[in-house]
Amino acid sequence: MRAIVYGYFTDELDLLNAVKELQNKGIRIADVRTPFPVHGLDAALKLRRSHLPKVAFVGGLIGGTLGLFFQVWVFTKGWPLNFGGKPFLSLPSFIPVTFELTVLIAAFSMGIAFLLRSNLGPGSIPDILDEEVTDDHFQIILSEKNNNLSETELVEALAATGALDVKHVNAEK
Amino acid sequence: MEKQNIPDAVPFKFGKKLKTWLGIAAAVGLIALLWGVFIAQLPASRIWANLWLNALMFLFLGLGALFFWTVNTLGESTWQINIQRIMESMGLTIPFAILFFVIAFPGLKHLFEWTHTEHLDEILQKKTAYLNMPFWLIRFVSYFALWTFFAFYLRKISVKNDFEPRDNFLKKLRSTSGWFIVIFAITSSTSAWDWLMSIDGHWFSTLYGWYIFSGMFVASISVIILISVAFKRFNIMPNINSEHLHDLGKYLFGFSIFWAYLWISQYLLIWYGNIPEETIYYVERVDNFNTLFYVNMTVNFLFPFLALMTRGAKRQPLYLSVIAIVVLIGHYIDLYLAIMPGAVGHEQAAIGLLEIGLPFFYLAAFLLLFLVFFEKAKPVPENHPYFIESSDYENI
Amino acid sequence: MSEENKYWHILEEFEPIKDARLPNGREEVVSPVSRRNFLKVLGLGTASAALIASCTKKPVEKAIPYFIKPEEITPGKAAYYASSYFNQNEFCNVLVKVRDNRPIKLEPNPKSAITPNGTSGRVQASVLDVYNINRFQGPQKEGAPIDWESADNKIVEQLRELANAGRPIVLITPTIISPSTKKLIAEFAETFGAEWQQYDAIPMDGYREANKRVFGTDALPEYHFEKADCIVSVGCDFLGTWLSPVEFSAQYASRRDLHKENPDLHKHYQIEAGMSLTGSNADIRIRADRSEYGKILAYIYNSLATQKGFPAIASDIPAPAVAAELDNVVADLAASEGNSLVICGDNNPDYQVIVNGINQVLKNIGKTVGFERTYNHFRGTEKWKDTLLNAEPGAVIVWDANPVYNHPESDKIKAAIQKAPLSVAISSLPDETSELCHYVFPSPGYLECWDDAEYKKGVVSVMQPTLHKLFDSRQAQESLLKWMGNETAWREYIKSHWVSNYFQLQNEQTNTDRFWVEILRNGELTGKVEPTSVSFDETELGKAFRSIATEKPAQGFTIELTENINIGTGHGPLNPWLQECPDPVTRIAWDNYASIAPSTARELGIINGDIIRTGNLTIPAFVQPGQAAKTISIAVGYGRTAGVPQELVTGVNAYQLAKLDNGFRQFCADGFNIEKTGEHEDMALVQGHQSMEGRPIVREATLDEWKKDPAAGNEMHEKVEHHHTTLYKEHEYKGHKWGMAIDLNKCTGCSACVLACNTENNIPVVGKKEVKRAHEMHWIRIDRYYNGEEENPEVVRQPVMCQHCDNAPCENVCPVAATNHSSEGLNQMAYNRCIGTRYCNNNCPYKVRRFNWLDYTGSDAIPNNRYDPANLTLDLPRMRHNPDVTVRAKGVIEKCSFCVQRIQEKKLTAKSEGRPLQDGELQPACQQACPSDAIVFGDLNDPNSKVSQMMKDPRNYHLLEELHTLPSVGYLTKIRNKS
Amino acid sequence: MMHVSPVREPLINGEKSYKDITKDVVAPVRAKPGKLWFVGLGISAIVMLIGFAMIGYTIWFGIGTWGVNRTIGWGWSITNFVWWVGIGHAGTFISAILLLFRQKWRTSINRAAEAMTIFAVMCAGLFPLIHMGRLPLGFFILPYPNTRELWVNFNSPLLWDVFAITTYLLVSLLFWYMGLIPDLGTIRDRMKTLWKKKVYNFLSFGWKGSARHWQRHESMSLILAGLAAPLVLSVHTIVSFDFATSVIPGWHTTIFPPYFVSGAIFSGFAMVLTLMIVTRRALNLKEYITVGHVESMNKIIIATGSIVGIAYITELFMAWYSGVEYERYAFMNRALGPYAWAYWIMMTCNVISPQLLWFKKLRRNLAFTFVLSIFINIGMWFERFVIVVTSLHRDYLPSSWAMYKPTWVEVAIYMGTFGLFFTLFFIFIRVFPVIALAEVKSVARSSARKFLGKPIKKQSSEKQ
Repeated sequence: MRAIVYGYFTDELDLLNAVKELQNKGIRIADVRTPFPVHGLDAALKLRRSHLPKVAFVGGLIGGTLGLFFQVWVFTKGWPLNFGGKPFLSLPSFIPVTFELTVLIAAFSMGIAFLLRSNLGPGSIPDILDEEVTDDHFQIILSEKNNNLSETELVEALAATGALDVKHVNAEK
Repeated sequence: MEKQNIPDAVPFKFGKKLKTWLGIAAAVGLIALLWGVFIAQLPASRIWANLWLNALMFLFLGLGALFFWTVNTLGESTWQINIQRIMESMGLTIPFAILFFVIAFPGLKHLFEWTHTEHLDEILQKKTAYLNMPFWLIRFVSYFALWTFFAFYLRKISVKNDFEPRDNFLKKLRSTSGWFIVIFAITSSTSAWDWLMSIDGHWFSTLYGWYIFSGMFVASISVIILISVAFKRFNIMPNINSEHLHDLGKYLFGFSIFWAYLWISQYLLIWYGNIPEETIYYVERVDNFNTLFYVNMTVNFLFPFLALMTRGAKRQPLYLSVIAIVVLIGHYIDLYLAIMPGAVGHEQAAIGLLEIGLPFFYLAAFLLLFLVFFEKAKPVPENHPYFIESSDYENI
Repeated sequence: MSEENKYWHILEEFEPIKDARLPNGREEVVSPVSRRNFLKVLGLGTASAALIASCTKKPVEKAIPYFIKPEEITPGKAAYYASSYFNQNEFCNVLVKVRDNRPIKLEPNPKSAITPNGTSGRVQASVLDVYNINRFQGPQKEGAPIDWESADNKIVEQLRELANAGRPIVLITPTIISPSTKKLIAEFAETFGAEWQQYDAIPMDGYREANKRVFGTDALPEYHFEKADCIVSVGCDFLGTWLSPVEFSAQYASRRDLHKENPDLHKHYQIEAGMSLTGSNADIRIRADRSEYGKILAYIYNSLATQKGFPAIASDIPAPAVAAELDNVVADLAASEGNSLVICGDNNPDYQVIVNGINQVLKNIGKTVGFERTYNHFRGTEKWKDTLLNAEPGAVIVWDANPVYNHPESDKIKAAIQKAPLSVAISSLPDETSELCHYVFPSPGYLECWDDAEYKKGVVSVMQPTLHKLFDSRQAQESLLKWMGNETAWREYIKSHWVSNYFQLQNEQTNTDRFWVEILRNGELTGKVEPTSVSFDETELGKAFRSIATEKPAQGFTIELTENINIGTGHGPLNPWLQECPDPVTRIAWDNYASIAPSTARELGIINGDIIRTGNLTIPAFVQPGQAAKTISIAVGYGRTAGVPQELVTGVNAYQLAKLDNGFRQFCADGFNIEKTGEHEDMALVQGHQSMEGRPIVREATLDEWKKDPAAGNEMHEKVEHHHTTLYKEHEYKGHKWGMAIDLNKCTGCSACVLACNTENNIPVVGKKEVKRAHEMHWIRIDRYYNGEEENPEVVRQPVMCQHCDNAPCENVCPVAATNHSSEGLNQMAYNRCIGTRYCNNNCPYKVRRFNWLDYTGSDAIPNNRYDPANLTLDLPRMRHNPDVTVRAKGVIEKCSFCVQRIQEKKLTAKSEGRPLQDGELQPACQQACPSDAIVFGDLNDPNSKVSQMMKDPRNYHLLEELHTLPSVGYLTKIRNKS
Repeated sequence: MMHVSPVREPLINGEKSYKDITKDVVAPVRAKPGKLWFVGLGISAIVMLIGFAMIGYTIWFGIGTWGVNRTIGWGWSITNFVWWVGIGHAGTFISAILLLFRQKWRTSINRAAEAMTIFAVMCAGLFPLIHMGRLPLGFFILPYPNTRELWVNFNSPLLWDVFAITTYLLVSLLFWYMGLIPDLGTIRDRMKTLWKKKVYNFLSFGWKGSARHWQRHESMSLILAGLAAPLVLSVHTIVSFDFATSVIPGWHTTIFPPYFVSGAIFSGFAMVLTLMIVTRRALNLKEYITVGHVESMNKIIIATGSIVGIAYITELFMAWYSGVEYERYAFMNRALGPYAWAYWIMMTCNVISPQLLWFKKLRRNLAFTFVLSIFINIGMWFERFVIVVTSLHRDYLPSSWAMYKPTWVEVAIYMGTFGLFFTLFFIFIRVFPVIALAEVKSVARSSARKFLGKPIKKQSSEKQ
């Protein structure tokens, strides 16, 4: 039974200040929810850069390589056919398909990785604390779990940053 | 961000030491040329072709920079404003290219088969309405007149704003840039036909002008990168930050891909059609300039593509400048491949002292002129309305 | 049976087929023909089961294999029977290719003395006639079915009554060249006191008359084009429709075979009004109005006579421009005295007299004009209708003739036949005449018949049935025998006639039965003949000149009636293949039209397809370059309506414009004007653009140029070969590498190849509407271009089929790999794999690929979508399909395969016999049919093959070779003799 | 916050707070559709059904129901294909390439443009399918293992097309949908009824606006943009290969790839303008899609239009310069032959008319822009028609020259794709947010004419 404390701001500048303030106090922030990606928030929260580009790179590499090798195999080993006198290994012809497969696999591996990593997807039920987060609330969520402070201390700390409507709930799990 | 927070650029002084270095570089080039002419007694066509090649390369650096500046101006982009004066000054070297072209004029007969009007074959005869000396010269003069005009006029608008900012500054800059782009869009292609494609007089490719343009653009970006990195390193322009390099890196990356895209578009279509009147161009290069043919692709596409893929690579000055140097050499090779097979032929073409040494002369000349012009104005256009935006942004 | 001939089976040897196999399994009969009967005879072989299985409805419930295999049927293997084709001006000795008891293709009989090289297009198409669903299904009386016996009884009874009553009995036939039949008819005539009249739709009685006058014999001489150095033809379409075109094409081509050993060409002048096929092949074509022919002949005669020291005869002089050109003609003729040939295509005996005079002056008689093996056809005269029209005949028996349709006095004839108490039509197809007759006796097609023929004197040939009769029909001869009460089988009748008349002509066989078998195997026998002796009557010349002098000057426009090479005198319309095959000159299919000169068209503001009225015809106009200004040319043979299904009714009947002149039917008349109706209808024109646009498509040179440089006109070839570069190496072809060479100098454009290809490759007929939309399906087409001024252009032709390019732009782009290159250099199509993107078609620079736009063949899975205006997908016509060639479904691309099925077949044969394939053994259908030997196919990897030799000829080039498509087809430049 | 120069034109007109933005954009989704919408949807659906019926007719009876023939194997079908694909280039160009170039004005239009892209590509994709003679066997085009071990021909540009169009459609869909997720979350939270909430939650993949998700989302968007940018180029490049790889004069020319791409963007932007000018009015989004946006798009139109113009002239010149008679003839024939009217319509609409946009007044005139955008798409349609038909109808051998005229079946199918397109678009504007909410909000502070920040209340803490 860990308590969760949250409050919101209606302006992202306030949010950024609050984040800094809380961090200066050594309070760990469980999550920040915003209606749009707030510029500078990643840095303020000291989030590590995402690994998604690497996933895309690997996906693209796999897609491209398999695509190319499949074509090469088909034309040289699978069933080499003479098309209009073109060489069996007609590499320039393989460029488009290789490219498309690279992009396709890269994009989708990254998209899927994004959903998996963020635990998003069809049927995913989010723990929404404030519906206005998708409108104009910039919400900070603090958790007892990763802070040594008590619930009230957290509430106070959050309220001190100017957060509105600071509430707390006891998370069931 | 406020203007005060941007590190001030120090007005540049063209020092003696630098001049000496440039002098030495020029001397190396001259010696290579003299060696080639008198000592090695290289075939005339090879000498002329090299002069032609270097003149083009010299022109391309300035022309590409001018294009870069104007196109960014039109796109209302702002990041480049910090390094705008570099591009402006590069653009001002354009008229001096005339000199280098004219030096090579006596060798035109060696370069262009169509100048041999006394025995033109059937196909070249069909082209005489376009490929004839008087018209060619008229075009030559017009290109330079137009480019020079715009380079100097735009520079004038830009510099004037440093002293007497006007409300209509942006409007004027943009509309002039617009006119330049229109003219450039046409002349970049036609000049490429005139000066490069007509070397292989029988051959034709509709894409050729754009292909040459893309190579020129990439070469020019490399030089901008190199100068930016150097100016930052020597504290001439401390206002250049890694965001600017990142963007320049992206341009280098993106347009290397674009160049490769055009290269492959042209090659693939000709390879696919396999019609002799077209393939002859590539057959000559694949058969007789085999190594360079593949080096070209590797150095100009594969290398920058792989080296610049990561974010870090684009932000690291030293790393970026190494890539820029390689790509610059790469585009020299690209141009070499465009000229030599047709003008010199594989029997006589080679890469020797001349080819390696001569560019130093042109490079020195280019830098000298560039620095002279750069010295003449403030290193950054402080009164540009978007100036602050240019320093206050971030690449995601 | 001798070893060498073992493929030429003879039905005779194995008769009768045991009716041993016949299940009751089949219940459903789809077509109007009883297929059950057909198959009963055929036997239910596995091959035919496969055939039936391909039909939309599956009638076979149980397929039962032969348990006694008939010896002459090897499933999957064709048998060949020697036979002959004869119709009007077309005679060919043929081999009938029979698969599973179905004749499917006609091929030239190489043993023939007359037509060993090839056939005409009409012969190729005739195989379809057998499977014509419109044929009479059984005997009829006044439109109602009747059985043979009662019909026979009634007729014999009536004939006897009429004979006793002294009413004339007339038997009208076209010219009959069958010696046995002639004998039979004579007997018949004697029995019933009947009168036999021969009638030709387009007669040549004027020729016979002239020969009788001048030479004292009415024989039609043989013409030796192969011996003529200079041919002057005045309006005579000898390569297309005149007298014996297949034979003449071969002779003509033999003098156009230009190579080092044969460095000379003949020189062919054509003087004509309308652009004929022959005219379009001429070295020099002189345009002259039809009404000038007489003056022209007179002028030539007089000029020659003067030169050769004969008296000139006063005559009018043709137009000065023409006369100037004629002087060259005369000079050339004079120079090749004895080796020249002058002919005229007009049935006017006066003209022919002058022609004879010219040939006499040129000492051609006995040389290029021979009286040894004279022609037996064209016996018809205008006398045929004397009794019919004037003597109130009691009985009229019309056998295969259709005067109601094709005689200008159609109305009178109609009335006369209707008036006769007894009229009998013996015909296989309904026509305008049979419509009027009381009785209709269906006769079988020639592939179902026994018959013989003596086309040229002393050359006798046989016809034998290659399938059992499809319908309840009976040969006319059998009817005659029956009526005469003669119980002899007609086959026996022929055999005995042969044994008694021709057995002694040969000395190889001593046994008469062996002799007969041997005859059936070879199809032809050539006996020795003595030349007819000829005299020369000069006085006739004078008469002729005087007669010409009385000709009134032509008023208004002259209409000349021509014969279309495919449609002929009117048999064609019922054959959709022939209808769809475009005219080689105008390239219009499915229609006749009035050809008018460009200048006339401009004057009157007429464009192609404008409907005009001339005489009493309402007909679309066609602007024909080279047409004489005052002459309108219209083809006869169209406008057949009686018994013709609506879809096949095309054009208008122009026979009514023929005129009778001194008892001779003339196919031209003057005094017409042209009236615009304001209507317009596009014709099925397959080639809309007439000029090569200066492109090196057909390359040509003159003989003089060629003599100086054998690569004359073909300079580009060497240049292109020299500049060939490639970004990838060419594939290597080990083993065979097939190629084709086409000699443009020999190709006359007769279209036999087109029709042969049609037959061989099961090419669908799409109908006029589709042809108009450029949806025609022919795999080979004969392009025709005009050069020079429109008033009298030079014509070049080029047969174009898939070029089987080694660097084929079409193969590259097929996404599903449905078309690719075989290891023997064939550009092959996998129809099953094709999804019909038509990308290949777009990319083909030769535009030789064809797409199945609609369900032309009935072979796709979707019901109720068939588009088959010619009804060729009904079960009966489908029997004609070549089972070796896939019938293509809707949505599939198809094209020339170099007859890959033939390649495979011959390769297999050679392999099973353990020998290499011989050069020339393997012939695609087009080459085989070509009477001029213009097409040569073979192995390019064999340096000695004829095709390799031709490819090395400096005249050889490839079409669009500058594209580096590396075609496997080569063309040899056309060389014109203009010296 | 990044600095934005005050001289820049605001991207959002009016005084807006974040809440206003949400309200404005979500309004069409929440509101009951009006009569006009039903009429529009109804007409579109009927036209679509007629089109589908004609497709059925074509499949049943064969391609012979069209006007194509032995010489011109591709007529309207491929013309329409290329045209629709071209239109389908704007969306991804806007969201990918303009993102890379940091053009902020893209945020107001990228969502709708992307949707339009996807619908256009769907319309486009129909044509290569139905132009097949044997559509039921169309799956042959996929390299699937089969008993004959026969694969596909990787040399064929049509096969490349299969890969390119599929990839483009899928990646565009991915890009679009990934961008939609947060906005669908917004809609979910604005919905009152439970089932709607559930549906939108399902659609939004359970979006909750977490900073980490936003960070990954942004990172992904950037990389997707990086992938989509060359993809956009590649798609029309490969479409151009359909023509340029052949040897047919007028088709085989190296400039095709970049010229097609540029033409595609040209026509795509025109279509975006056509739609946006109407949509902004119908959905009351004038303050988000401003005249400034229209002007920016007009600038792209003039740039791409001029590139296309230069390409036309280059082609024309090079045809002459090549000295190849076939090339020369092909272009002479375009300009002066029987289809010259099509060529001059193309020239007028594509090259001459956009030049009017050099005038700022016209660039900012909505009525003019609307008319021009339609002109441009007419011109671009004719460009493809000219390429497909006039090149084929007179190629190498004059004997095979022919003319082409579409049948009513082809016309109806083309109209049917409009029906499909608008049906989807009508549904789209009522179901999904037409403007990328989150993205607009992220630039609102810096680029709105006047941004209304809520006053910050001090220390209010209520316990639950």
